Amino acid sequence: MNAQRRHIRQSPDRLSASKLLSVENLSVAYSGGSISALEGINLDVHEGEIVALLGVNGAGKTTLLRAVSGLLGLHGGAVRSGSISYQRKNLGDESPWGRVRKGISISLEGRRVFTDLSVQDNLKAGGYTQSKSAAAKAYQNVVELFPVLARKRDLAAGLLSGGEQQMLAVGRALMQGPKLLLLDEPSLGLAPLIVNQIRDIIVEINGQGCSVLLIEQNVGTALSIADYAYVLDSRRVEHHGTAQEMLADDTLRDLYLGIAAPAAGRKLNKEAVR
Amino acid sequence: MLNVESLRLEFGGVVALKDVDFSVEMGELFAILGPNGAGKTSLFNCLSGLVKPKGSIQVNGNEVIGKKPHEIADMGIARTFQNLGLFGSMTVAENILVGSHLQIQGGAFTAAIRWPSVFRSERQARRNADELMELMNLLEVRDSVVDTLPYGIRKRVEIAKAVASKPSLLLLDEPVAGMNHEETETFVEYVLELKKQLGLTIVLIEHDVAMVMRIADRILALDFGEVIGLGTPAEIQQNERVIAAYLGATDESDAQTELLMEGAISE
Amino acid sequence: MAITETVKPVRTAHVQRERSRTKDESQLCVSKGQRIGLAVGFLLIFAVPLSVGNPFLISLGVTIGIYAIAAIGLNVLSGYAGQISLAQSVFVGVGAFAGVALAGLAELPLLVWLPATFIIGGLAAAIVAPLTLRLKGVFQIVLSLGLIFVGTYIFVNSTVFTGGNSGISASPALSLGFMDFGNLVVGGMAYGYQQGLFILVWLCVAASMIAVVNMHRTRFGRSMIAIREAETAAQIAGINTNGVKVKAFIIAGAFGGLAGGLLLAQLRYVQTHQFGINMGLELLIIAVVGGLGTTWGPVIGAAIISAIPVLATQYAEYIPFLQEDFSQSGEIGIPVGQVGLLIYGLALVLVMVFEPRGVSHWFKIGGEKLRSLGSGNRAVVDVRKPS
Amino acid sequence: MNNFIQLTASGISLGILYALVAIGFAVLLKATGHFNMLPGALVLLGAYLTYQFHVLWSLGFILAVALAAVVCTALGILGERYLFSKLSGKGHKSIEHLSVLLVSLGLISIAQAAVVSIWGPLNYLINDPWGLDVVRLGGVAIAVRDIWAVVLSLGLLGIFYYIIQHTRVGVGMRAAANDPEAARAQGINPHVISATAWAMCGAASVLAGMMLATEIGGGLVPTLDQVAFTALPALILGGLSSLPGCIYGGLALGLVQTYASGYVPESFGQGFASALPWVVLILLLVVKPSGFAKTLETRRA
Repeated sequence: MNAQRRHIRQSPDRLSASKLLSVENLSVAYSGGSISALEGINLDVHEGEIVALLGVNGAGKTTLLRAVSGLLGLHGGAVRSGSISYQRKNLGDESPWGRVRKGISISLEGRRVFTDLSVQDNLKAGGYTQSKSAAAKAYQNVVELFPVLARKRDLAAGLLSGGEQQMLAVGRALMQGPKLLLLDEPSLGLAPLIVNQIRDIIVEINGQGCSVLLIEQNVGTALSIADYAYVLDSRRVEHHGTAQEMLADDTLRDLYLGIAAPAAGRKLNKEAVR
Repeated sequence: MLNVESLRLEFGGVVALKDVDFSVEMGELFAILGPNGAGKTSLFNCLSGLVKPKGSIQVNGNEVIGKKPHEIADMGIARTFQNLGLFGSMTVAENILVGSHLQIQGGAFTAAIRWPSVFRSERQARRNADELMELMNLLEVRDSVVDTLPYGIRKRVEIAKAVASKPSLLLLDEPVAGMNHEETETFVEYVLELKKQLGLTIVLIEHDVAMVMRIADRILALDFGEVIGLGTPAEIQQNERVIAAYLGATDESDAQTELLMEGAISE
Repeated sequence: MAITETVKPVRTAHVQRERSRTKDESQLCVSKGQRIGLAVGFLLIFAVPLSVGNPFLISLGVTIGIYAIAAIGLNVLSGYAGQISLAQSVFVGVGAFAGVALAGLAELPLLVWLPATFIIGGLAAAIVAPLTLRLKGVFQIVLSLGLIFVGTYIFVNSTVFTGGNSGISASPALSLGFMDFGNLVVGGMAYGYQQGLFILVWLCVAASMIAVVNMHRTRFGRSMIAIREAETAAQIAGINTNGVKVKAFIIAGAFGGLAGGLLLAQLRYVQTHQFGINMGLELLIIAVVGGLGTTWGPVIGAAIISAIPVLATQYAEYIPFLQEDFSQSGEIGIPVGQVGLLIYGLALVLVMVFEPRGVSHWFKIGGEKLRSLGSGNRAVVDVRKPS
Repeated sequence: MNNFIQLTASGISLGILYALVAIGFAVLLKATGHFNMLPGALVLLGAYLTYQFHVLWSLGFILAVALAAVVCTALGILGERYLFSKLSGKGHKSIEHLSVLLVSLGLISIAQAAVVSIWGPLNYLINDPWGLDVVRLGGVAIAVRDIWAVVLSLGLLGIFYYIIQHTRVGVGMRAAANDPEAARAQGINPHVISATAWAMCGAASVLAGMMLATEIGGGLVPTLDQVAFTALPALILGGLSSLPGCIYGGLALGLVQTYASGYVPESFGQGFASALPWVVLILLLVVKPSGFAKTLETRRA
């Protein structure tokens, strides 16, 4: 069973690109080991890819991003076994701030902008690890992507609308000049028009050479931009495949709408867990 | 028995619930569906008195808005929480006894001097709690401290705690989040059994659409704090706004989304 | 309603056994061993003072008992209900000065003045309690600090009962009529004042502990713990959280007042500045070091925290680095008067860092080990399928 | 009138010292998320260390104060690294707050015992450069010490303001205070933030302690830490957070207290002036319990 899971079949074009992030057989637990949150997760993000993480609430998506960004400890969680490698080096016990310096940035669930700080100070905080000149350059890039942030730069971030706060959260993460951007539900509670806007920006960021690992509830939005997707269910990776494969998969629809589809399309390389 | 009219809730300019209307019949299993951030938990917080919305919520003809949470509990409304509303350092039995707080007599002074009627009521409550634990198959973890138990069992303890107050209306907030399929199945069996035996009316927030479609009598779908659908599972499955909320915005320009939509509609 | 009827037919013998076991859980003594322990405890309350001749040790026992009572009250408030207060000393002061007024000035009998200190302490807390209801964490602690300073101000200026800065003496009556704790005669033998007082104080400790255990095991105790663990969930379960918090405050104040009355009986001279921040801190330290929210914590904490400085002062000459005379400045050594502070501080830091559950946790573990040796472990079974 | 001006002057100088101490509590609260009482001990130790360096070891006064600040900062950072940080993650947030508070109270007790053990219980003079000098301004005598207290405090507060508002570490501090997890996600190292906070706290506490020890009729006493507690109402009046808030709170407290000691008749009883700030605080908490409580509690949620 375990051996089977360790050898995930890769789609051929994926193997050619080099691995940026590689999660191997990762298990995570909270509260001193009493609550298991992830079990034997295998996941790769290759350079230049957008990878989507799908699955219902409580499946462990946010926990996985916390593990990659090193923020587990703040929530009483810890890696029990397995490893997370970034640029072929094991991250081990690297601190969250150390990971940011290595190029892994995260935009947390629920936006989490610094509500008391002005928009500009939020972005400054984002550029904390950067040199002055690099921060200035990143700032130019961010306000080009999100012109609204430049217009409202002296406003306290708490006074921005939900969509603007989300843009600020993503912009703040971009200030760190990431090579790998982790996005936890960037469309949470946003109107469809703004969701599309954010989606376009994710594509643009990706075009600038930044790989993206994305949690998204809206399967359509996620798969429309992702190269590859993983479906988490009850702490495990239940399916994975390219976006095209996923779109043709009926079990996904079952999961999200409760509509059992007739056996049509290709079956994915599914791990036999059920 | 539950009647919600033009319910509106704002947090500092952000509208969490926008003119929500619905009613739940006695004995119904009523589900509330919607993506994260749609306002489902806000709705529950209105129902249990944790926030003060505008509009009207009536339970058996009594207004809920403006009452304190413990007064609302006294009206026969019990609820569970998304992230477990258990008392971690207490045992399973003690948690259930806290749940049956309203059924027990006695205060600080009468307890301190061992007033007999207090301890009679206490013994009765312990007997009832044991019976409830037996029904929920919890007797074997009766004296275990809740924090040490696995997640699935804790979820069950929370339901038992809520039911211990002998409510007429039970609100369940994402009860199967984080459970695997086997655990979910078991859990649903427990809930349905309880509903049957105690004659409960249940309102359920759930993200697991498949499960909801299977067990709910009627479904209310929310998005951005607005009602986007209300009806039987079959009706909701056909509702395009609901499909869009879960499977993607109806963005015609996007070929991949179209592909998916075709798949979903061709059912 | 429905539960009882529907479940009856399927009840198993297993459940019957469980039921008979649970019957006693709200009782004071769950097992036979505990019943014997209780009897032995009561016996000791009389046997110790009548057999120990050393007046210093008896007086130390009285002090420990008094601090234990005050800490039992604080433990209800901070340990069970989770509301932190540094101001327990104020209620001890209220009790002591109420004792001065009732026992000293009005010369009322024991059965009137001692319960009155309990009630007056509770009333004082009832006045203060509403202030703290909506406050949490830092604010609550700062408010309790404020209460100490305001309390000291009120004490200093109520000179009739307190003697202002210079203190006041009183000799409260300790007679029950048939028995005078102040002048104990058993079997023709006359005993000292402190020996009689020891019995009175420790009877009060026992009564306080029993009262708190009774509360802990019933509805009110569970309400307090529920509030400590998750206030919102407690409200949803139908608990009037504000009401319960006020009651916890009143209980703390009442036990504080009782301790104050007994302290007056022990010292027969009290001074306003005794009831300041140092005593408040000492009481909180006793509760924490003993173990917040445990039955025996306050007593164990009191035994450790209030005994060590007294012992150090008594046996200073045998302990290195202690110096009684600190007039020769420049020479490093710990003055005897500072030992208390030093020990409080060290105890607090060490306990919080290494065993936040308090010293009584060690006793508990020890007890469990003994018991498991006798009975063998019962494993907890994970149940998944409904019956 | 002259009396009023004189009282106002000493009220302002007392108030600004309260503000300094309050700032010490506030930066720690914001940077570490815990309410820590240790600044009370630093006020005490700062004053005695200044005495040790300046009077006993005959170092220059400024050097002595600076050295004391360095030692206090180091003590704070060591405490944070080896005690306070060990207390987190052992349970509920509220238990964590309580543990930090209790350990800091324990350390205050130890500090008090240490001060009396090392320096003895007597009052000392700190031999400050201004001594008992007064400046006469049209019939009003204002102590030079009061002027120095205001000038030095405002100078230090100005530096703090610049650090918090305009430097990278200042932005980091504000970010960490607003949302500790999101701050870590920006690459902000919490150890750097807390070390900076302890440095600020050490500097403010030592300056305040030294100044309080030069108070006319006060001098160096082992109960200086309790004076520090008196600054707590200022912290709460000022809203627990902002630098200007602490200054307003401190000044209000200092003035109220000085006017009370000058004008309130004897019939109000002994010690009224020192109890007054607490009475004001309690009344405010009764009138508007959520008003300033909100600042901290909602943010921590």
